[in-house]
Amino acid sequence: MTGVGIDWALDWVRRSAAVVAERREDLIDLDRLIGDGDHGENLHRGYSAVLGKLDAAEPATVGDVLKLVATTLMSTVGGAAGPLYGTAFLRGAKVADAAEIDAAGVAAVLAAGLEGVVARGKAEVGDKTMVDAWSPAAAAAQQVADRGGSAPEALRAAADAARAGAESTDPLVARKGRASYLGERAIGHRDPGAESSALLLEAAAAAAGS
Amino acid sequence: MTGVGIDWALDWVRRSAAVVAERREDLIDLDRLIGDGDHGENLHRGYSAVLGKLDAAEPATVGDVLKLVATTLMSTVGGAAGPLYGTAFLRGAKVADAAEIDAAGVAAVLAAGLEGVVARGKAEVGDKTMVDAWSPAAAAAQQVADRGGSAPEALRAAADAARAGAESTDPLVARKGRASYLGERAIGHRDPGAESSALLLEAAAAAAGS
Amino acid sequence: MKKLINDPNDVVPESVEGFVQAHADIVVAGADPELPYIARAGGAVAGKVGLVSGGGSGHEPLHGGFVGVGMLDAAVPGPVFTSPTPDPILAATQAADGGAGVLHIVKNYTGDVLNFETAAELADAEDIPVKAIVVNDDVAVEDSLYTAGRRGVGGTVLLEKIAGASAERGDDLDTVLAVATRVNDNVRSMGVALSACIVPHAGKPSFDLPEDEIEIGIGIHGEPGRRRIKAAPADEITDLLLDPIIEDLGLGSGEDALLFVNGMGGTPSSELYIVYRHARARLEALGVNVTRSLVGNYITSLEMQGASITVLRLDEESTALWDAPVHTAALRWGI
Amino acid sequence: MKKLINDPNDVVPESVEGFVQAHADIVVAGADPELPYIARAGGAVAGKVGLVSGGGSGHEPLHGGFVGVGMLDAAVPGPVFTSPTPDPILAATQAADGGAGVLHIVKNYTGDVLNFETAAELADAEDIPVKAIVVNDDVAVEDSLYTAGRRGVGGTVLLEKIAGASAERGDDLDTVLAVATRVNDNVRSMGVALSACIVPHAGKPSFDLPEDEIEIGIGIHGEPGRRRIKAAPADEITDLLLDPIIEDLGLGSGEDALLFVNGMGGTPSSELYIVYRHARARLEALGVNVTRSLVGNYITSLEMQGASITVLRLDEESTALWDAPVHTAALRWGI
Ligand SMILES: Nc1ncnc2c1ncn2[C@@H]1O[C@H](COP(=O)(O)OP(=O)(O)O)[C@@H](O)[C@H]1O
Ligand SMILES: Nc1ncnc2c1ncn2[C@@H]1O[C@H](COP(=O)(O)OP(=O)(O)O)[C@@H](O)[C@H]1O
Ligand SMILES: [Mg+2]
Ligand SMILES: [Mg+2]
Ligand SMILES: [Mg+2]
Ligand SMILES: [Mg+2]
Repeated sequence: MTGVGIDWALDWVRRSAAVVAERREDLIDLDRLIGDGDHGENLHRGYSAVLGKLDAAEPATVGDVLKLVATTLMSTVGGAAGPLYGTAFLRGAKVADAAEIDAAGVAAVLAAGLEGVVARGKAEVGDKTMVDAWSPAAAAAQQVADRGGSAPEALRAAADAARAGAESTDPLVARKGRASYLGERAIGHRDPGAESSALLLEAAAAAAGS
Repeated sequence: MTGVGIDWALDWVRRSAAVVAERREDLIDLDRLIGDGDHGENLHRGYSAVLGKLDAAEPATVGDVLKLVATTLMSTVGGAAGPLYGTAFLRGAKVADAAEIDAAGVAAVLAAGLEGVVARGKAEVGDKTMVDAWSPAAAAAQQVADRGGSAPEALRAAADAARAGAESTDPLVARKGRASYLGERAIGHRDPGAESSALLLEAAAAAAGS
Repeated sequence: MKKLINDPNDVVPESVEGFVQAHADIVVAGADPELPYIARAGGAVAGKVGLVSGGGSGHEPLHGGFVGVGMLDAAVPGPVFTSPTPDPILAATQAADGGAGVLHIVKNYTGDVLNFETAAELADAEDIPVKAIVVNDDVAVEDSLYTAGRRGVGGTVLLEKIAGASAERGDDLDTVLAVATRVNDNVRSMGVALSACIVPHAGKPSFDLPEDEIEIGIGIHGEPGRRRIKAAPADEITDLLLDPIIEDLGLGSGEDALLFVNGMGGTPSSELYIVYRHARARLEALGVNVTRSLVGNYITSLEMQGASITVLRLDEESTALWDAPVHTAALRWGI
Repeated sequence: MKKLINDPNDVVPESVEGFVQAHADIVVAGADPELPYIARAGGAVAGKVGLVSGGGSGHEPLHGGFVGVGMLDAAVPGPVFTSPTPDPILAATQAADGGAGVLHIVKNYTGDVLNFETAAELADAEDIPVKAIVVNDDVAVEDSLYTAGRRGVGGTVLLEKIAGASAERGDDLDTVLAVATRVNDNVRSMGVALSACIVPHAGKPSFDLPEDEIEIGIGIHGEPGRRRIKAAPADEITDLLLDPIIEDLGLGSGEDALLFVNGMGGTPSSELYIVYRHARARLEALGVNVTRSLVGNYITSLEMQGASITVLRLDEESTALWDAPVHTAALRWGI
């Protein structure tokens, strides 16, 4: 297969919910160290709600699934991550108005998502936020698309890049979000939102079998 | 010497202040366990105040010294121990209206003191209070007086009896004071007021060189 | 021990100084620092029965926070957890005396009772008629000849408010005492500690509580409770506190009650409302009408974590007296 | 973790339920439990600007305790330390709208700002004019492009009171916003933690603090502070908090100020008054007149031990608005 479709999107959601449930405590711990200790709980609440709506959903496009995720996260997560992820998925949904998307489509979704996060949060790469995961992920997917790769390949590249991006936040001082209050004390700790972004994109790749 | 006089009384006060300062924390700890953790602090505050008044005092009788102790403790110690010790010394002072007292005088002071504690606190022997130290002390001093012993001997006997009396409170359930709220949980702990009473009477004996 | 204090010996005087400065429109400190008390700004009210309470410090806002119009005339702060001596109680009694006599509101602890007794004798010698009400509402303690009797705890706050309103409307000393007695007869409390407190001059926790245990039936002096149990959900703990209260009070269907959930000092108010919610549901299930409520830190044990529940059976008069205007640092309405 | 709670998931709803029951004369809960908010009993006041605040729970009495006459019209309690989502904020905005528009009082945290922004857009779509004031008074945080900006902390309480009085006297939306802005421009705060707090769903302390260290410059979410120092006497700690406030505010001789010493939830009020005493002395030594004061737990971090100091420069108008009657669960006078 070169594209990914609605089943992939639904599987992504289920895998996302699973990984968030499984890593809930780890994300809480990361956020305890440089934030307020709720990130894992927030996402868990959000993805539990998404799961609950999934059975009744009748998506006609990949975008429909992403929009369901977007609106549900927006109305259940709260905090900083809620609006940021919500906007990311909403913008992604807009450019995924098809039953199947190819590598370019994946890249477009991630680029739109990134744009959404930046539009709301005004963070740049290196500010130690989820942007540090989304930005390289979007770029990596675009590269795969540019060289004619498949959607699963694009997702795998995005996941790997997001993972590396999340890890790249460890040595940084934060300039956005709660960790920015800590100054130098944030150094040596991973940004929880970058970590969760990597987990979600890894789930996307896994759902595509890549 | 068969009697003890004003110098003895002054020395008793100084030794009392010293032992209370030295054992302040122990008495606090005893009171933490079955009370509210202030007994050592209370007595320390009281005896520091007594010390401060000692130099200006011009006692003509043993009773004058005891009265100074009584009124100062009454107005500085507070809690249960303040009025109880205050009354004890006040009543003791009344029967020590002489420049020197003999063994019978010592016994009279202790009997009057005990009576004062009981009048205010209504406790009986075995209620796990300072009465458990004062009561055998008064009886022991009386015995020494009855067999014609000296005042120092009476004080030593009283101190020993008070010490044993204090130890006898260990296995008891309390029926007066804060420890009574604890029921069976007071068992195994010494009553702080009985302990401080023993310390004070031991100081009295030491001041008499016995 | 980590506390926002300077020298442990200065805790009470410095705290009282700050309190009096912050509430200078309501209270004033006694003139002699050796005889510390907190009295109403403006002095004794001529012709009004004066209300004086006091006891060891560490229970703030009790009692200084309840000095003001409609409640106490003076409060005597002893050292932390130690009853004040008779002298400042006498000084406060004199300051509170408006010529109609003074009511001493005494929590039932040996030290408080003895020191207030002596102060009352001294006041009597100065021709100030003094009566005393000894508050003993703690059902955790067996009320028998074999104890020092029940402790005065949360009920004290309600009694000070209601007796204060009685005095404020001009009742004479016997009437105020009768009102206070009626409150004491109809109020019961019980408390739980989740953690101990640290008395500043002791510097160590008042008791050691394992991470998974709580103390049921504690008083307000950091003394251990009647028994230790495993930590449990709030609703269960609430039942453990409320059951003996309801039984002892003989509260029944159709009666009105004031439900007071008090924090011990270190528990967030959100938790107090969780306790309140279940206690209220329990009372309502019994047919009791919870017509008045009070939730917050009103009689505390320093930074202890925990709560106490107090239930007061209300009648028309006590309800009206509760509702009467009050203007103190810690309770204020209608003014 | 020992808390008086049932299921961690039920902490906020159960606590809000108890709160609304206990203060039924002042507040009412939103009808839809999925969109929780606390609003004034009696509903929106026609012709009055509505005031809505909210944010993560765990800061009680903020904000629900400030709903009532003379202060907020509605408060939106999110999960513990988590900003609420836009939907309940919109519902609260609708409930608070008396036809004269609504002011959102938002503490400056990314989550609060974003969720209130969305709610404001949604409200706008329903033709409710909404303006927002973002409170950012915490001098512990550098106010630069390199941070999320200063946090909103203690100043929020004062702003809600003063803007509330402005709305209550009939000011229009722009005027209320101007009053609020003026408060925000003239208020600064800084806090210290002696212990961490435990978020119920996390179950672990928000940070680990050795027995002899304290955190200077903490916010209200259990986040670590700017730096850790050895435990010190209260007066020294007070200086560490007050110095940056005074400097940043440029407070000088002859000016009037409100001094607010706030407890973080687990510190006894006696300690807050010790801090107040020294802070007041410091301000007076500068020639500042401390004409108004507030001391107590008003914006908390669960059971955290610690305190914050807030200083508000007062003028005649803000003083009058501060003094105006208020009737909420946590602040009440004149009514
Ligand atoms: N301005 C921002 N831009 C992008 N991401 C941000 C921004 N602020 C915060 N974040 C992300 O949000 C994460 C925190 O989410 P969460 O803990 O759920 O919310 P909160 O900080 O409100 O408690 C951070 O780890 C960071 O990745
Ligand atoms: N009714 C009583 N009769 C005799 N002694 C008593 C009585 N009540 C208390 N005590 C004594 O007082 C001691 C406690 O003193 P202290 O700790 O200073 O006062 P408080 O109990 O008020 O804190 C007890 O250990 C006991 O010996
Ligand atoms: Mg967070
Ligand atoms: Mg004691
Ligand atoms: Mg005591
Ligand atoms: Mg949060």
